Amino acid sequence: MTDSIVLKLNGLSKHFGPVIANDNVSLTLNKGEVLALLGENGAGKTTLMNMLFGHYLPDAGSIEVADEGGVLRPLPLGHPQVALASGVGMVHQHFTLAENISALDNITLGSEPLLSLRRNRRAARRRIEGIMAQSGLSAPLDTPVGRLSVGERQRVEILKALYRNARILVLDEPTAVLTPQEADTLFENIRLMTDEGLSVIFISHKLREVLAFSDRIAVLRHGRKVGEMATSEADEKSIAQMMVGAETPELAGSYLTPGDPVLTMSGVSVAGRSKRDTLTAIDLTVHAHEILGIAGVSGNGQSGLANVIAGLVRPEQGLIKVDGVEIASPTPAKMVRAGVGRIPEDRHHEGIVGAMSVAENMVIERLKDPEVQSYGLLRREDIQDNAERLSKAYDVRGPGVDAPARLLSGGNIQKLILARVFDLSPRLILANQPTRGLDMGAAAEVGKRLLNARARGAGVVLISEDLDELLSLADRIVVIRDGELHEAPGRDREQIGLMMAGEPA
Amino acid sequence: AETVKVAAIYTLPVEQQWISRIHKALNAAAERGDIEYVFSENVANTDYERVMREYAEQGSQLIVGEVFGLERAARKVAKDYPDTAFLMGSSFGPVGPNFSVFDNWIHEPSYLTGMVAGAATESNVIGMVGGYAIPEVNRLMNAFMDGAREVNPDVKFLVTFIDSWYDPPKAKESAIAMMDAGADIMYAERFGVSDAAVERGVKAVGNVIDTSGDYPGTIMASALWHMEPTIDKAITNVASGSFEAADYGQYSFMGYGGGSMVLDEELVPADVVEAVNARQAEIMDGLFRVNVNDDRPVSDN
Amino acid sequence: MMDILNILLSESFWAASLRIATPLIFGVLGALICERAGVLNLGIEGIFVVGAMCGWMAVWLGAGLWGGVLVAALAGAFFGLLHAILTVPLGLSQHVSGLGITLFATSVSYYTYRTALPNVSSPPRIEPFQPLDLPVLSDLPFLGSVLFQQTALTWLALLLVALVWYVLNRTALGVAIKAVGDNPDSVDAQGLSVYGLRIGAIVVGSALMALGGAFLTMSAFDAFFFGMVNGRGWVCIALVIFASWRPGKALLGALLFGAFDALQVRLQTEVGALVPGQVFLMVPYVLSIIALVIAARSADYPRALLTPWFKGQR
Amino acid sequence: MIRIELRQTQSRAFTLGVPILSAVIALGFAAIPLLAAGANPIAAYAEMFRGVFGSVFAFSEVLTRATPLIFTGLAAALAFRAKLWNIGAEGQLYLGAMAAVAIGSGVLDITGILLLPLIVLMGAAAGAAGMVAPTYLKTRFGADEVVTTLLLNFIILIFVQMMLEGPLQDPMGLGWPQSAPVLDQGMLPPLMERMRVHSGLVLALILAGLAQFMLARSVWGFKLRAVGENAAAARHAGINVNRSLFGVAILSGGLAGLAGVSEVAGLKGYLTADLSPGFGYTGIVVAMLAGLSPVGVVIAALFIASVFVGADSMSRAMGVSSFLADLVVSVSLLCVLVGGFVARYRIVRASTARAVS
Ligand SMILES: Nc1ncnc2c1ncn2[C@@H]1O[C@H](COP(=O)(O)OP(=O)(O)OP(=O)(O)O)[C@@H](O)[C@H]1O
Ligand SMILES: Nc1ncnc2c1ncn2[C@@H]1O[C@H](COP(=O)(O)OP(=O)(O)OP(=O)(O)O)[C@@H](O)[C@H]1O
Ligand SMILES: [Mg+2]
Ligand SMILES: [Mg+2]
Repeated sequence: MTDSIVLKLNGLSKHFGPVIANDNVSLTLNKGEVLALLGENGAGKTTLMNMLFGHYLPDAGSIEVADEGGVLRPLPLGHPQVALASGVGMVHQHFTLAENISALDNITLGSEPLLSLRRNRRAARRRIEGIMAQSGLSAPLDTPVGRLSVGERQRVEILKALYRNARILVLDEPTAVLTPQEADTLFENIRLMTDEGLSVIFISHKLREVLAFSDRIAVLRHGRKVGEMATSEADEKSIAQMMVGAETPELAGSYLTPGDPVLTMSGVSVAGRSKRDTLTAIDLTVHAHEILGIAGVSGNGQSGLANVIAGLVRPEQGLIKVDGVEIASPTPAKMVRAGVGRIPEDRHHEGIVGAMSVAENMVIERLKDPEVQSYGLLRREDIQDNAERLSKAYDVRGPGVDAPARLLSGGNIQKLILARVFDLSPRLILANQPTRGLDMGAAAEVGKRLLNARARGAGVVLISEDLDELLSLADRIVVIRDGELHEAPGRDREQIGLMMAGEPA
Repeated sequence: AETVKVAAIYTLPVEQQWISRIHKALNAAAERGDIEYVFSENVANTDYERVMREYAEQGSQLIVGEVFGLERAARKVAKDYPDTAFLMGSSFGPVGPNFSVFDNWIHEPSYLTGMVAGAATESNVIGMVGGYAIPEVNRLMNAFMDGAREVNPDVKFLVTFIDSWYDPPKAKESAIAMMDAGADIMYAERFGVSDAAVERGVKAVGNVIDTSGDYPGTIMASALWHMEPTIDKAITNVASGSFEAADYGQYSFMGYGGGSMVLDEELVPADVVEAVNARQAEIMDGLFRVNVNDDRPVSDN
Repeated sequence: MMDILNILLSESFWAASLRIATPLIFGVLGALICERAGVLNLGIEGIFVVGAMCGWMAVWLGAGLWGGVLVAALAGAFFGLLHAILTVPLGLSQHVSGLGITLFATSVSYYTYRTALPNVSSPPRIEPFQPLDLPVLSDLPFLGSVLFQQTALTWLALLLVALVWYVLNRTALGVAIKAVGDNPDSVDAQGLSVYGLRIGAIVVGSALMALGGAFLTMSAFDAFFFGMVNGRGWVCIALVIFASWRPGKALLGALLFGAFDALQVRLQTEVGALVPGQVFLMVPYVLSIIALVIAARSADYPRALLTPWFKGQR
Repeated sequence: MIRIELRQTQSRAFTLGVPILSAVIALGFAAIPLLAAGANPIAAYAEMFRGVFGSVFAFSEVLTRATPLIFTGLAAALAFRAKLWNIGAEGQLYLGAMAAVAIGSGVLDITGILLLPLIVLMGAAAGAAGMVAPTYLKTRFGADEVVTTLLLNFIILIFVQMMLEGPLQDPMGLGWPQSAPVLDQGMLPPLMERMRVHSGLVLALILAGLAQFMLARSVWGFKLRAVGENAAAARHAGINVNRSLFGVAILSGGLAGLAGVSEVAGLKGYLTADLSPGFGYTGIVVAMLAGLSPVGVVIAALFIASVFVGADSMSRAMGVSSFLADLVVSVSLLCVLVGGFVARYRIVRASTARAVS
């Protein structure tokens, strides 16, 4: 069997300042195999892969990669171009695409001699088209990448790796931004390629796809490898246990009678700049004690809906009432005052001011509050106390409330936002992709908080691309498509999926 | 006699025409051994007062410079250092006991070069490119225009100010524009004008310094400024302890040798040379007074 | 009104516009290359001065005109390299470094000039570039005098517009430069060196800027003066944005600017008495702002402009 | 392979030592031009020191030169905090100066005590007005303020020249492009007999302290920081981003306008087109050296001013070209810039060979 090993990581360690991101991790990958790499947020998965690809230099350890003849050879560390040349391709957790050039240019970037006065774009295009046909992954080649959808960008990322003749493909959370359907297609295509001899390591927090598509599972915890098993022998429970070292709670919202409407939107229209933020005459009611799930393929108007409820966008037409009171020309501040808590989709970009302290981020929505300021001056002690209290209550862990918020991990940033939102006891909560990119423990925490708020009497608008999440949390589901809302007839996975895709229910 | 310690403070580099004349006279005095000469060039107006005080503190006996941008402050400094002699280019009058002024009063030779230009133009259009429309510049331009009109009543003038003391490429562009508009003689108040004249094969008239060596065959005549009479007079006064607040402007007049006119006899017809020389003699003898007019000159349309 | 029309129809007006535009073309191309790679180069004003001084000085010392051009470019490249080291691997503030380079380059030039020529009373002159008098072409009715009476440096500038356009849009290097200015990670992930691309772009861009300065002392004029650059570098920074970082539009912008300047000079003699001359001087700047406002809607910034990038860091 | 890492800890000595060391290294570099001109560097440095600390007069001159730099430095620092790249302090300075002479030269019939406050207020207002259009164009049309403010500098300077040859020209000025002088009761009182340092410095220091306090302690400062660090998040959180931008724009422009007031009503007495040798641009450098901290601006302004005044006086004492002063300032600036980097980061040498073995 040894001759089929294509990759060996030997005792890799890496620290960032005091953080030990990887501690003596060893791993092997076989030819044609799909290895799933699992672990909580911050377990060190990305770091490990970045060392393989040469972005990071390990503190200790070595890497061996099989050459075309299958002979393992040591990989010089710290040079992405060497990794690429040795057949290692990586699809990063965050897109590494230049948006001002075409997909074709992104794919061929770095593969041609820089100082040549001519390019052979025709040959490149033919090769890419070949790869697209073979892998089933396709994307428009001539449009600037900035205008592609996330799904298309994800495929361009993979095409980039394949174009460089990757024999080992690393996919870091490739499906985090894809719909279930897109994810399934992606994995089917990957399967096609592994049959041709490609070996794949993929990182994911979605256990369903891990169980469905991987051959083998390796689990990291706190930078160490804590287990490895064949997927056929694994189940959700055992994996989860291995990842967090404890059992995760089951989520179950008992039925509650819906109360009065807390949000009413009637005939709301927004002419957005793209399909993502366009809404056409939307009618929507959310009641107290109710979680309304918004399902849909990404880019069908979710952003538009979220922006309107968050107060970021003023609708051209229509009426919005919160708790029965009409909100004329809404702004974020008005919405907060009306009792709307907002959990933004992009927590780094819209949720926090990374350079400001955790404590400051916790009061950023209530600067008029007499507990926060008097005579225009900040009450620093009260702000501090508030932060200590919320950190404890919501288990926000990090280097302290005075540290810049950007130092928190993704999960803890989300907890900070939850604390800020829930502490104001909002009447309505807008939760836009609240668990995206979170590990299971953190995701369960978010779900629990939403259910608690519902129990308390709040209404919740939950926008998610994860149908499983919607099905487990929402009392009622509507589907958004092309900026219009369609009531889902029942809670049937298949049927909702079809509605999302635009077929008559 | 003892050497006099002289410091000069210029707001522009010493290549600038106007300043170069002072610099030259002081260098000459230093070479003769009459003075010990130090200078600071390109001193911003903001810093000028500090530099004056520094030199005064360091024991300079005579401080030479130009205070057009800071008349008030300069007089204040002079008051604080009554034992130091100040000789400053200025539009205003002297202040006792120690603040004297000078200026480039070369309207007389300018008048004469105007006569040369007026006689030479065939298109009857003369172009004039100036820096800023300030009295010192206007005065010379007006005298030049008067001179030209004396010999050629039909002559018209095109006037532009480039709003900079120092932008030869821009002055050159302005000159080219004027020649496009028909000027066949250029009054070169700024660097750059003569270059345009050379390019177009047109004649030019110089101002303050003699550039005929740089543009052979182009400069017909130049009105020259000589600071030597002014500087030498001041040095003598300081050395003898008789320096007083006075207006040294007259030492720039032709009569004192502070102004002169040169012309290129190969480019100027003999009859014109004769007429100019006659006029020059009258000026020297005090029989002819060139009008002093500080108003901004404008183009004839 | 007739006057303006006459002016606009005259060959010499267009020739002057192109002549005035030439240093701007060099400068705006240089700034464009730097910014395409993601680095703002406010050193441009000083690099103009260095180019003007070094190019002229080299010729004056006997290097020959093209030797002077080469020296100017090298001097510009040197100061570009300095800016590149400070802003790329060290990631220091591009604003401060740029303004620092401007101050440094300017004062080094002036100091060197003055120390080398302590006692000149008028600036020494060189034999500058002469208009290229091409046999038949120069006699063409209109284009003849507009285009074919320019010096070789103006031709070089026009050639460079085409070259820069070609490189940016038709070569792998150009794609990489555009990519590194948009998202350095995209380049890094494909095995190219972010530092290498950026440093290279700044060095080359700065060399071009220096040529803009050299044009002033070796073609527009024949001597070096203090303060002769007079804000031309800053104008290029504005023109880059006007041009939306495209060489074609950069040429257009520079020409427009040159045309206004040329028009201003011509109108002033006519109506100088009625309207203060300064009104004309303001026009190109005001128009640049208006053009910017119109262009701003579509202006797509190099997204990574001003943001330093460190290898192996989040 | 060499990599750059943020320092985790920083000793106090290190924080203080690095800037000093940078300045010393800068002086080392400055020896090159000195030697090139045939001067003795050691003697030169002694002269430079004397030029700064050698006498009360010398130091008062440093303070005089630092005063406008504190104003323009604050103008840049506040605006940059909000990521409003105001490069136009130079123009706003002239607007302030124009307002000061327009009001202060006796056009308005105002009694003594009121004149000075009015000059200060109107100067600030004029500077602030200079930021309104760029900010409007930015928030409304997305027009880049770096360019608009930069271009406005040129426009304003030309406008100043026009005014100085027109309505603002001193009728007694014999046609020179200069304004009538500010009345005596409109002048900022000097702080010391026979020295130029004036009470504009006090105003600058008070404003720096106030800015520091407000940034850290006020809701206004909170909003400003939030907008600057992440405008999208600030907007999402209910902060009116445009209003914050306008607020800081007006403050920034006003501070730059005060630089003009202070130069005209504190120092020169009237306006000419060469009032400022680039104080607006130097202010940007000051602000960045100060890490955009208002108190830091005071220190950075004093640093730049002393290097300039010291080097300028040294160039005279040594008989080398006075362009040396700018040269020394620029070299110091670059060295301190790099020094600041060394203080924040460390350069790590990681050997690839070891890792492979
Ligand atoms: N460049 C870096 N600088 C400093 N710390 C880093 C860096 N990269 C990673 N870390 C830290 O190393 C640890 C591991 O991070 P890593 O990104 O590998 O986690 P992960 O398992 O990929 O998490 P996630 O599921 O959230 O993507 C974290 O604590 C992270 O904060
Ligand atoms: N034959 C080709 N070879 C390489 N790239 C091409 C080719 N054809 C089109 N492109 C791509 O098309 C894009 C747009 O080209 P276009 O000619 O419109 O240039 P542009 O961006 O408009 O620049 P400019 O404004 O300077 O003309 C370029 O980025 C280039 O990558
Ligand atoms: Mg990760
Ligand atoms: Mg095009």
